[in-house]
Amino acid sequence: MTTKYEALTGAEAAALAMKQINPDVVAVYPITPQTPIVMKFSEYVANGEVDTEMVRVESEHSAMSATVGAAGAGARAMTATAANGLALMWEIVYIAASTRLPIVMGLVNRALSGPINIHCDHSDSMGARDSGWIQIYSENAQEVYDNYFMALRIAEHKDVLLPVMVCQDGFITSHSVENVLPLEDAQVKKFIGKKNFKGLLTSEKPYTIGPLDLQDYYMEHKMQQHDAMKHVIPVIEKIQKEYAETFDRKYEIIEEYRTDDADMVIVGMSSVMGTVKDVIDMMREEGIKVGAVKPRLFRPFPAEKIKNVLSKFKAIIILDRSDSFGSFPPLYGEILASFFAAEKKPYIKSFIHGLGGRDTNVEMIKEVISELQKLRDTGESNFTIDYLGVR
Amino acid sequence: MKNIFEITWYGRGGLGAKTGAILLADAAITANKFVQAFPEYGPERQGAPIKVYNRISDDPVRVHTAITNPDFIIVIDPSLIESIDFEEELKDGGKILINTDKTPEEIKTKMKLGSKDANIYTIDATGISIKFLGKNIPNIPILGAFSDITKMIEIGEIKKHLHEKLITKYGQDIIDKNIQALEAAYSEVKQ
Amino acid sequence: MAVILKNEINKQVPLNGGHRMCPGCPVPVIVKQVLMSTDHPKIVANATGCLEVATTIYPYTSWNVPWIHNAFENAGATISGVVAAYEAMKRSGELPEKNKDAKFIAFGGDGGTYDIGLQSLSGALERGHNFLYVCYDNEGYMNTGIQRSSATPIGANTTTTPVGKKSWGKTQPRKDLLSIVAAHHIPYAASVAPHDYNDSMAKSKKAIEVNGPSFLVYFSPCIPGWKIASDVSFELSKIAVQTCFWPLVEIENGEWSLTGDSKRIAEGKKEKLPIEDFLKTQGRFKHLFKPKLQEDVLKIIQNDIDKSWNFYKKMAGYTD
Amino acid sequence: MSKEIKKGWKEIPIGGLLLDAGNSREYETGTWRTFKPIHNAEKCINCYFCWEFCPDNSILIKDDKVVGMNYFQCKGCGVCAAVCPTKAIEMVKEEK
Repeated sequence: MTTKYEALTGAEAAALAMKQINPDVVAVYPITPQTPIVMKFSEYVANGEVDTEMVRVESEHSAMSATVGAAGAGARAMTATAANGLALMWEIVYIAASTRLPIVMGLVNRALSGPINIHCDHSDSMGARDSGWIQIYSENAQEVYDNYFMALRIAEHKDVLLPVMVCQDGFITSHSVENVLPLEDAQVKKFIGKKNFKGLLTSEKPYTIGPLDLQDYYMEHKMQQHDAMKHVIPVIEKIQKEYAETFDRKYEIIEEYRTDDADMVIVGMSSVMGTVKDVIDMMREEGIKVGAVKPRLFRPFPAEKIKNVLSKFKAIIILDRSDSFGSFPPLYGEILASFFAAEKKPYIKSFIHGLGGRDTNVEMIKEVISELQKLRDTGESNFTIDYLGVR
Repeated sequence: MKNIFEITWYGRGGLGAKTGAILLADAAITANKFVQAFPEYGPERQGAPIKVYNRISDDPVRVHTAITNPDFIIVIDPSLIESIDFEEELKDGGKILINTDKTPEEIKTKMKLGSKDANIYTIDATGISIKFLGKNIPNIPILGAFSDITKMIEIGEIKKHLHEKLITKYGQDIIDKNIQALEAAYSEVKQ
Repeated sequence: MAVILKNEINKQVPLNGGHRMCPGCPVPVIVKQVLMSTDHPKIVANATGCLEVATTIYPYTSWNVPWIHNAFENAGATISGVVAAYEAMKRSGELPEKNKDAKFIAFGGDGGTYDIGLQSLSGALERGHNFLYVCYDNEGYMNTGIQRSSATPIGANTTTTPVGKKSWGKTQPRKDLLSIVAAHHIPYAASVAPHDYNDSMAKSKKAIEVNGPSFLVYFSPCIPGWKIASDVSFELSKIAVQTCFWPLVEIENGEWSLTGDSKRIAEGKKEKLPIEDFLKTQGRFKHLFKPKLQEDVLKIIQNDIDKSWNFYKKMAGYTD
Repeated sequence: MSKEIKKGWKEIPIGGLLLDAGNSREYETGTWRTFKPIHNAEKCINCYFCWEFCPDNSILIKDDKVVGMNYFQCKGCGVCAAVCPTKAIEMVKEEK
């Protein structure tokens, strides 16, 4: 294994992972801040470093449509998008999942208009949370890179056969150069293996893909999707374990940070959790027993695990990078639901942060921790939702 | 986070600040450091003032926020000098490196420093660049000056990195010229 | 090239019976003409619409060829992905031998082609994928209940352009999709009428076998949408050509020509019938004749037909 | 209409995939008919126009001869009779 770090942005890490996967087909349309993935991958194609048939489509709708066509025909097919691009492909995002095509899509999280904004939040992927895709969230460029390979294995697993979104934070991760430790091409090839799903349009007998499915069978097909999602968590655990054993890189579905003796934690996803970890280290020096919990998987939601992890604490604050107007922010809402049947419930509070790329800085996280202490001690703000850093 | 060295570059869009920050990050990685390099993105086009950031540390860098109080400010385009609030921005005791043919004393009067205790350095990166490379690419001389001032990254590491980075794309001649520019800058920093 | 039906009857048809298309709908015949025009293995993508809905009601399929439906507006993009997959798998040596010679055909109605799917079609044509796109043009959104499309002819009564005290139906002429497609400078495009199976199958064969994207727009009467009897589609197809409502056009590498009866009319060997002969056959134009003859509207429609006919004649080199 | 036994979610392929090409041959659309085509072999010249234009693939051919209709699927549209040059197909009212 290489031990040499490279300076890569999250987008470059994604493109490098795609190059090493060497997919049969990539159909993609550029959108900020996903563009550097497309540009870098185009370079790989231009230089003959991949065997990929690249389809430079005329819209995201066609990107996902062509990806579905390619995957249906039996190709390892990938795409990437962000925000409004994901919104434009929305209809086909559902079709990809319900047709059970193991597509891997890079999603560079960006605020979904309007007003138009090109910076990070999770409103795009959270809107697609019920589309039937698996969603993995990455904290930094290294995680982005590693997640791609695991995502491919998860998507193509015979018990799963569902598409996967590998999410990274727009600009914050996608455009930030960080240390990334790449794997050798041969190692990647060996880990991802040969595709084990059938080419439905190259089969011995002609198949019909995507028929009209009415009242008499539609629910049976939905039940199959429902059931497939139940297999995902054990499959991910197995693949993460294999990844750790093969490459000495350990990933958990729910990552805990300094929780051993903590009585309160911050829960959140993606890049903000790096900042949270640093602030926790600072607070620890002041004797404040705070920790962090980072779900890497949002769909399927690891409800049982999250309940088990979080029920150890007296108070928890959930950081959501998107709102669900008129209801509970997504991560907060899922965690509330996970606790419904629990006997022991911590005090819980929600902060919505970082919308449209608003910098969630160290001072804000300190404020969250101070709120957390109050919550732990008094329970006063239990079940409240606030915006962090809004004027 | 205490051990992270933070840098803010001031430049103009399309004129090298971003490339400079990435080069610095690259070189720092060659020197076994952990890094970040990221621009502050807006819709601006070529020529607009921009900020680019670097973090350099011996430990993995986890924080993902903008840099508001850097240890080090690099001004790659001297025409921006009067618009930067050094007093507000710079960490106490921090350092400022300016691409100019003037001395720190000469340029200090134009800078908004207030009561800030700052160490100011200048380097004629543009002049050096034109002399050795034939065009205005001030990044390489800036890196040489940065190495000289901070001693964080040995000039030898930068040379090694430049060699690795440029050899396939540009060949030995270009590398030699870049290294000459780097070395010239290393010895021409004014304080 | 005449098609000898005796050679066709023992071949497997691409589309079985037992589908739920309306009685007398010509679309299954169109599919048959296109797919039986060549012996290559064929892969089909289908836009949402009557054909897709009625031939694949789970758990039944009428298709004897590999077939994929994705959505309404994306048959062009879907087939692009399929073609790309085949190209990649051909290179990687993964493609089964029997599929190496496969041809790719997308079917869509006028809704999925003229309107909501035009961008996807245009993208696929511009990218130059090797496939044939067939639009069965029944001149309206028939699958959703006979709403107007940009292919609906001027004067037609539809559920979104209903005839009323102040309305004589759709007031805009049909979009000239063939010219739009031709502007992509693809190697082959043509308009087809299914009654003339010799012409249809010859064009289909050329379109499928040409290297690069190709396009066919098929005249396709809709029994309920046009308010016609279930047995008249092919007779109507003939009249449509003879009135120059539906000129038979062929565009090969930028060279425009007329075929079949259209060619005969242009060359003065056959009479061009008045548009009333076409309009009178269909309930969707009934209001133009009853309760009173709307001569002014008929004049507008005839002018429109003449304009388009003159355009095609000019493009085919019959006039300057 | 034929009664089919509907399968459960564990028994059908995932993704809505249909594996049995052309199985609509088993689906009866003959019940749609109000008129029924009757083939008269004596008048028939075996031009196969009926075969070419039948939208329901319901013209039966044996040894290159039209021998009648597949009434299990024929919807009675009358196209075969309309395109027949020798009037060898007659549409009669369906009696059930």
